[in-house]
Amino acid sequence: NRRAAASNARVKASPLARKIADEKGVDLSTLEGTGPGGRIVRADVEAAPK
Amino acid sequence: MNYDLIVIGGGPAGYVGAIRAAQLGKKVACVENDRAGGTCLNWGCIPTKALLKNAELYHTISHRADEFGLKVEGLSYDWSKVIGRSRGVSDKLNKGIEFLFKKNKVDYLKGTASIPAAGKVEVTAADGAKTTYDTANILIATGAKSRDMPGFPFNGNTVIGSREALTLEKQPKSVIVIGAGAIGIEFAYFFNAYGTKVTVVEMLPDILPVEDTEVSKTLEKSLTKAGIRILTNTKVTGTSEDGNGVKITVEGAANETLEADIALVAIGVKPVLPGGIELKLTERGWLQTDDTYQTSVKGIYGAGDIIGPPWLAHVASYEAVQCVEGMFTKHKPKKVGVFPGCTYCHPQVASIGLTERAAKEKGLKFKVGKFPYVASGKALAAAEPEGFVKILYGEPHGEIIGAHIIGSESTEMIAEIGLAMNLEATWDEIEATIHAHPTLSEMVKEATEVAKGHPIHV
Amino acid sequence: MNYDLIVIGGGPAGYVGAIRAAQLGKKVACVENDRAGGTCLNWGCIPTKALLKNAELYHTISHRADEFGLKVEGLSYDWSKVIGRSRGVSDKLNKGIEFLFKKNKVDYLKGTASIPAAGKVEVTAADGAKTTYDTANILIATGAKSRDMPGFPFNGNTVIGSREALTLEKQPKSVIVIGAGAIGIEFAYFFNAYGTKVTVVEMLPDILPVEDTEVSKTLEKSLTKAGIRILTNTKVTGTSEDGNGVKITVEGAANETLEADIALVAIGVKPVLPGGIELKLTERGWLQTDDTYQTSVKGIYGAGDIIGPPWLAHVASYEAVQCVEGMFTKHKPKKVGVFPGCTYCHPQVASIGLTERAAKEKGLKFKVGKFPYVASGKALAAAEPEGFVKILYGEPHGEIIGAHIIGSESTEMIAEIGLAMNLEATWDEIEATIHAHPTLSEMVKEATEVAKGHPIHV
Ligand SMILES: Cc1cc2nc3c(=O)[nH]c(=O)nc-3n(C[C@H](O)[C@H](O)[C@H](O)COP(=O)(O)OP(=O)(O)OC[C@H]3O[C@@H](n4cnc5c(N)ncnc54)[C@H](O)[C@@H]3O)c2cc1C
Ligand SMILES: Cc1cc2nc3c(=O)[nH]c(=O)nc-3n(C[C@H](O)[C@H](O)[C@H](O)COP(=O)(O)OP(=O)(O)OC[C@H]3O[C@@H](n4cnc5c(N)ncnc54)[C@H](O)[C@@H]3O)c2cc1C
Repeated sequence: NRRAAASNARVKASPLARKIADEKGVDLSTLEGTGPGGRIVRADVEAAPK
Repeated sequence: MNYDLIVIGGGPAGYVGAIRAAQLGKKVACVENDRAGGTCLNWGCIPTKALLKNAELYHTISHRADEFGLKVEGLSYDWSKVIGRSRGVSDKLNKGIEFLFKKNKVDYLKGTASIPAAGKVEVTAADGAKTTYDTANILIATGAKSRDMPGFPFNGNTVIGSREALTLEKQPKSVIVIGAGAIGIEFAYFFNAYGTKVTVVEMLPDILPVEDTEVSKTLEKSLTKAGIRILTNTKVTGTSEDGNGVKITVEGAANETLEADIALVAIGVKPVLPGGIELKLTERGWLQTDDTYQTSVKGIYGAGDIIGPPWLAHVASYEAVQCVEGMFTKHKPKKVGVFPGCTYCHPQVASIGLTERAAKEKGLKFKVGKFPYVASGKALAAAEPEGFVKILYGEPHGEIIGAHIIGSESTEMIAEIGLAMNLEATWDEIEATIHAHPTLSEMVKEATEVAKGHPIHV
Repeated sequence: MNYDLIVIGGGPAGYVGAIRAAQLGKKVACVENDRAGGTCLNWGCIPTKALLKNAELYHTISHRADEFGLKVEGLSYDWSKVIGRSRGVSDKLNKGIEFLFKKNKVDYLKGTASIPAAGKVEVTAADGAKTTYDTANILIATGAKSRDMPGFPFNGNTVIGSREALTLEKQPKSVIVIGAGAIGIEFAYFFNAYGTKVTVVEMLPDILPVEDTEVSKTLEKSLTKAGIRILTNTKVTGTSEDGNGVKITVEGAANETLEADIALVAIGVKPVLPGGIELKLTERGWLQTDDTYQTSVKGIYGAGDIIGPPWLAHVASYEAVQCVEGMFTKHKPKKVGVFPGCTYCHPQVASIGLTERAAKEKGLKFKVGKFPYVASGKALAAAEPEGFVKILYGEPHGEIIGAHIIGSESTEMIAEIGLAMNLEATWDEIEATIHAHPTLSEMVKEATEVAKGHPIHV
């Protein structure tokens, strides 16, 4: 998961989305954000394929 | 004339939607049969806030001068100037909207619109002249108006709605406010501050029933102390009026017949639909719209009060912008998610998200952070020790699930929480943000530290 | 007695640091030789805001009553009550801090501390008794005090600093304020509101020199209109006092000798260091600290005003918490990044981040969004049409690089921007956030839309 964490540092995501992504081991850079300005929000992480 | 969009109604849904569409390069008209700015600007949000500002100032001078080291002799007020300032503010903003229409090249059509068919809007001018316009899209933003009580119709005189309450030529000696929502409470505060005898009757257990119970209770205590008689859990079982005043029989907390010069009925709103084509309505009569704000007929959209609750100006404007951007750009319209709600009596009430009650009902796990104004340096310096900030933080991540503030300037403080919720900030970020000292907003941080278990100032 | 931490100074750095350390389970004492709460609570932030609230109210009644439909026949004030309320607020909060010390089990040691050596603090009580304590860590939070002018020493009477200005027994007929920073301007507003003849002398081209130039100019116009004589670009070249008043010779915008009852010198602050061990200082005499707030001696730390600019209470508290958490936990202390600054005259001034001037000097590419209070419904309703919101958005991403607000309640509105900057929000998120209507905070969104090129309301 360190790789996911490393690439997560550079994507635009909400603090909550980050916390949940870290827990679930989701790589944020693989997601498309639906928040304002393309920001990744909680719903995007929760909808992410495991 | 061929338009890309005709908007029916010039309120915060209508004028905002029309201007945004024009900014997107579209040919737009906005039809209004009363005053540009709609209810909000002419008969709602704005003129009430002007009256409330006057009332708060008058209350401070009449009741608290000594506290500030002031001695005031011969204090009086001119009712017509109080009303006059409020009307002046609305007039100025109303002119402003007409200017904005011109600036953005929105055709402002004065008259009453109906929709003979999709793609057509018929406008009847004041003199009865009818003109029909062709248009690719129609946005219905016709809003709502005060709901009357069955068997107790508005008469513009002794039985009135909020609109009439804004322009009373003479101050009533006594008022019975039926319904303790934001509008009822704001008027109760206003009249009481000027010495009108005010009784508020509310069917539900709490005033401002949509708010967090603790907020409602705190406000009730404060308004009661200020002299307002508040009857919650109380039903109106009889009404009558005789040209000079009203009699209202109530059952519940009190069982009696109340008498007053005026009954202000503030029990809710009902839809104002344009005539013409039939559109699908919700059970309660509001315009039914889909995810793109489209009604049951293609090319006809709805936004604002007319599409149902919550009936708030900022929600109306948001919906209109989303709808119009969806119409003319690739933007996928968003429905209203989290939104603030405010009541501008004193102490002010502002909230966003879930109440504690609702969060419990949903079975959410959360921590509550509550911080009292009396522990805030700014609140004491400003002589505003009344109220509290209460924030609900979800566990385990610490996202905000609701916030409830009662007290001075809470309506401004809620903005930070609104942004926080939109950004899905957690308690860590709120705590890490340096808040200016001394401000009331520091209490947002303090309440957060209470929730996290390490408050500094309580 | 063996402590984990002794904090020297009980101001917003000291008491907050002490309490946070105690919450981390440490054995902590806080030494204070004046009053718990420090400058901020007793002689700074808080009592000034109480005076300013009184002043604003008095100004509203004395100058604007008619606008609100009010008639006041005899208005007078009791100076001792004005001062008295301010002192009362400080007293109450001061007691509050002593209570918080008890609650959090911080030993409150009254006396003057010095540091004979690392690990030792000697406290000299009022009666001269000396006690020495052993401690693993020391946090110096001794703050700052008003700087006097060379050759023009404070005499507690005709030549005074802010501390004396807070408790003047008699209202001066005339005051010359030297220095137009936040403190000078706040007192100028206060005295002028009560009819004291006020002249402000500032060496630099603008009052509130750290603020955005446009803000300074707007405030200067407003204060001048309110009756304050403001001399910018003006140097003091001669000073004298004769027991009854002062004479100040100035050169620049005006070349003359000003006379007044009192000179209020508000040209800055100087460090207050505890005696004992020698610690490395900065060029200007402030305590030098590293990234963990440690001084040149291991185990001795510094936070708050004593470690240099910006001299602000919220910055002081932040530093102390960071320092203490770094001392006792794995937390890596953060230095102060972005922080708000406020001035509580009327209209209020609040800002955060870079001024337009500074952003240009840095060669940044940015868009400016400016929105005037006069176009805000809430501002008009509240009879507060003066001021503007100005936000600088970096290009191409739209992050906030600075925000500058002048006008009613700007000090509360800045909280939202502070959070936005902390969360690195961009203009998209600010615009997408539903702001309550009618509020002043809506102007944050409106200014954002101006920056993006599609404002609705201007
Ligand atoms: C006393 C009061 C206080 C309020 N305070 C607040 C507050 O503080 N904050 C808040 O958020 N909300 C407040 N509201 C609610 C707010 O006013 C509404 O939510 C808002 O005005 C809804 O906007 P809208 O554009 O949907 O409708 P409206 O503002 O009602 O505008 C609809 C417009 O359409 C016009 N119209 C209707 N039918 C036709 C037709 N057929 N042809 C042409 N024109 C037509 C009407 O004349 C009207 O001007 C308050 C309401 C009231 C009554
Ligand atoms: C008139 C005025 C208005 C201000 N308004 C604002 C404002 O609105 N907002 C804002 O953010 N800032 C404001 N400030 C600045 C603010 O007061 C300071 O930034 C803040 O107090 C710094 O906190 P501190 O804990 O570092 O120092 P201080 O608050 O100065 O506390 C230091 C304490 O240490 C004590 N002490 C010193 N030496 C010793 C010793 N050897 N032994 C024991 N005790 C000792 C002192 O008595 C003092 O109580 C204002 C300042 C003034 C003067």
